[in-house]
Amino acid sequence: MDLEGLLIIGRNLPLFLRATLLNLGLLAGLISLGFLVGIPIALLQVYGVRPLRVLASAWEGFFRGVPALVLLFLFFFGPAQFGVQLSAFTAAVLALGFRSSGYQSQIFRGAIQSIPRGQMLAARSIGMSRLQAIRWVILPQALRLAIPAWSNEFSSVIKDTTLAYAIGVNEVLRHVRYITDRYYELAMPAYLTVALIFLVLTYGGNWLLGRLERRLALPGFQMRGVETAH
Amino acid sequence: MQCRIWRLTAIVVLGMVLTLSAGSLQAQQPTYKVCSDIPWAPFEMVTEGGEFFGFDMDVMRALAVLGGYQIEIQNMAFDSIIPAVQAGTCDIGASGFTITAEREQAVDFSNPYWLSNQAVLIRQDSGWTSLDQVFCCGNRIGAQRGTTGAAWVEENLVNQGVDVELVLYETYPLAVLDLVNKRIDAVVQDEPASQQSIRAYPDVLTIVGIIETNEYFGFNVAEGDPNGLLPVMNRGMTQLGLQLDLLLTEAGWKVALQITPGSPWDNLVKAYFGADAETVTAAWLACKDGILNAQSYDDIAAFAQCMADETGQ
Amino acid sequence: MGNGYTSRKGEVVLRVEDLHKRYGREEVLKGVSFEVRRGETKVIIGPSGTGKSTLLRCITRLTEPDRGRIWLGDIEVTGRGVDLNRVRASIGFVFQDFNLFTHLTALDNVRIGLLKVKKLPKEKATEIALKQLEHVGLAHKADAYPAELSGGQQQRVAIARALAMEPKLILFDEPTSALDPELIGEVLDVMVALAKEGMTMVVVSHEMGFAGTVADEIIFMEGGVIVEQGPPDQLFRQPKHPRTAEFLHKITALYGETG
Amino acid sequence: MDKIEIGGLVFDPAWLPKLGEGLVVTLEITGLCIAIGIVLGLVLAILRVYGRGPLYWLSSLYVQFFRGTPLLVQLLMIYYGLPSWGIVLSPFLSGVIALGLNTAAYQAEYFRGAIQAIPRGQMLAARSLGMKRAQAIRYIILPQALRLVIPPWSNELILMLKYSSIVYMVTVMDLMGAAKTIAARTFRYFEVFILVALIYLAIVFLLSWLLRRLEERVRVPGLGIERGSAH
Repeated sequence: MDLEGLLIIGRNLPLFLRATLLNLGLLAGLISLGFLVGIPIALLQVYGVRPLRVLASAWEGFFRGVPALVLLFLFFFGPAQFGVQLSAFTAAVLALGFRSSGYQSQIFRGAIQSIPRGQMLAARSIGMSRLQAIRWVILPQALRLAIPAWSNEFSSVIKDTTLAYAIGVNEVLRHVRYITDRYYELAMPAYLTVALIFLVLTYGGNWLLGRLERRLALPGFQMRGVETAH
Repeated sequence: MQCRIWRLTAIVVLGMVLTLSAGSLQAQQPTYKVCSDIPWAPFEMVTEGGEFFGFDMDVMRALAVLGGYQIEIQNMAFDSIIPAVQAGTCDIGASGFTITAEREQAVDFSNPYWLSNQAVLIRQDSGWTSLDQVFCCGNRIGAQRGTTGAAWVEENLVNQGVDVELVLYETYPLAVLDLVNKRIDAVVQDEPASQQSIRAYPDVLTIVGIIETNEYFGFNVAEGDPNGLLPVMNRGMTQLGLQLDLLLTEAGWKVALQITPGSPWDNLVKAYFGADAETVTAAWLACKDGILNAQSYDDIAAFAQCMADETGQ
Repeated sequence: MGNGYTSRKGEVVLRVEDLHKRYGREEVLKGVSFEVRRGETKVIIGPSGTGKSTLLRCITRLTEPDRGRIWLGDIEVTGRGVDLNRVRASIGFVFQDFNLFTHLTALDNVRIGLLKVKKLPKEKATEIALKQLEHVGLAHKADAYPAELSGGQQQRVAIARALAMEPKLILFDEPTSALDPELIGEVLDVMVALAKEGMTMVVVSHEMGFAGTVADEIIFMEGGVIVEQGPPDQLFRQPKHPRTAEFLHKITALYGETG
Repeated sequence: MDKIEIGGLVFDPAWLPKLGEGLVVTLEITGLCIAIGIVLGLVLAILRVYGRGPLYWLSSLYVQFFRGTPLLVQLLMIYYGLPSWGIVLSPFLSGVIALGLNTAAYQAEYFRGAIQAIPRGQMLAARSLGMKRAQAIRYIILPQALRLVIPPWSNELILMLKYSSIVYMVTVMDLMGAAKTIAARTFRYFEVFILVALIYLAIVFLLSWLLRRLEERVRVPGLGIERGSAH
């Protein structure tokens, strides 16, 4: 790559970053959705009655067993066939968000199950209802325990936002195409730039989560990492 | 301390609500979503600043002015557009769509606005001079998934036992790039786009032959035209200078596209199909205020004139 | 047989000269020298953290000494170009925490060194391994994995593993201190038997009873130096150094009567 | 053959041969990339645990890069980026290499974790028998680490099976490519992708089951593979 190529990439950097904002918006949407759905799924799996437990496990099994791309296409094209309109962005939030809920529920389930049984017993013994015990004793501990594994999930889904490219969300990879269409020889530097942006996002995000973990840390309280996807 | 983690949860939820509700701001004039797979010069193009233009896009803008509605251009994968139009996610599909029987079953088309054939692009260094040399010998032929080019190769070559391999791309520019990179031996693509590809790689690519498919391009909307857009668009196209004639030929009735000389349509065609991408881009950047702020036919005409002048046509 | 049978002593098998080792700012060994003769059993005692384990590891250079020289017979272990792996193969090492290879059965644990280091054919290696397992009374556990053995059994397999290599001497690093009290006996029995058979041994241990009955000589180490050494009778009954006396007093209070 | 209609959804048996061919390609790519991943991942892990100086830094840099950037970007880089440096790889090979290089970085971390989970005493004991460092790694550390690594590794294999679907973007006719091609012709997107989802699910469950059996077969008492978290 010559100087001119470097200049072109430099000129496009602000646009790359702007397009990356869409990836970040997608990330915010999908990880929140995954969180909001993942927690109840995890609770149902641990505390639910049998039919609910089976249902929750089926949910997790489906969304973890199907490739993200298939989910994206299902959510983008599927509702259309039933007359429901979803923008590509919303479809991506739903598809990747539900997928993440599968992974997040696994993380939270592991965390909940690693809380010693005595905690529940003690909470019940002072007269808390089951729900109260979960709300005030189990979850506050489990969520803290889950942070490291959750950071893994975070760095995994932030990279997977690029998959939304496949259903035409105008995220950063689609923007690269604008450049390569014009300057085909700049494909490598353009993709490397995107790679760099993601390196910063992934490791920056992990660093922030590490700080969060330390801020929320309680004495004598650590989690042996729960493995998750990437 | 107990509260902190819940407050965080609340923030996360709020973030999500904001994300999902963003972009649902309303406008007074009806706004229709125009979906297109960008870039595919010269029909769909994009400036370095990320602004969409190209023949289809400017025609769409002009038709909106004439029809009294707003448009919002949505860039998406080509093969997603028709399903999106079906679903109502997009109101108009404008991406160099050939009107085919298969597509007619899924969506409704406007009047045809362009007559195209398929061109067979090859590298100059292959030294081929006829289509027979291209369509044989296990050669790899590239085309975009879901296009008439791809369908033609499949039906007329692959299914007929001709020894070629069809390689499907998500978008034509990438197929052309792979032709340049020597991963494939030919690309079957609509003629105007192929001309544009040659302008981009004048020393590398050439057109070895034209397959007369006589395809008509049309804009499409959901079946039954729920917004009543088709008559508005058809009327607008006539206003811009495109007339349709029915001709009786040996093969039967045939639609002929007649362009009024000097009309905005004429000028746009000259500008977009007569110059290379770089010149067109520069011209559009010079003229763009004309179309982006257009209020009337005259504004559109002025813009089209500007494009023709700037591209030196 | 027992202590005092000096007639058994042969030529010098191991000689350690002025060994120094420092971890960061802390000097763990401050010039340690001693000799071990063929057939001799030396027991090293002393408070924890005085470099006893480090000393053993330095002998086979599992830990690299900073200064000093070590001879195994007429091979200088600390010399240039010495084949360390051959040296190690000829010095048995028994660890405090056994370090049996978790993924291998008892038999395979004993056999693997014969196969991979000595490159013996499989039948020969199996024969030796089984013999050594029998030697420590565990032939019937040949197919058990370490996790299926008690601590005492694990340590006996570890001893068999060391023996199988036909070592010139065996170094024992607190071989019983990770064991439950009721399991210590079986390991000590094996070690006593070994000593009687004339195996050359250097043992770091807190087992004063064992030291008293088996050792030809006891070395008392403290603060990275050898404070005093001598036959058990002399060291236990008339220690020359007040620190030795003090240590023996404490350890007696803790573990009961010494030999 | 007749089309099958279920609750308003129309499935065409004629799709199946094409999807079947695609599935074979998907399995080939997954298998090959996992193989690359094991070999390269092991080397990287050993370098990261036992390596010094530039070898350590390079292997770490590799792992950080491939774990920190999207797989799709890596694939596009190899397919569309490398030609500008004069390297033109076939679509299939690009897919295998991109997925292989990526999974190698993740597998390296699993292997590294497993190697480091083996108590130091194992190495010490092996060396005390006179084994060379390489011998100790080969005969003592790796056999244990490889068993420890099976659960995360199973996860990785299944992830790769699913992620392999991105290769359709570089013209490979895998299961996904076949599905997209059929859908683009028939506009039966939902039906095609439901079918494809079920195929992937079936393979995923089959693979999980096989891997669990493998895990039980090579299980050694006391080598901690009681899974902490199911997958």
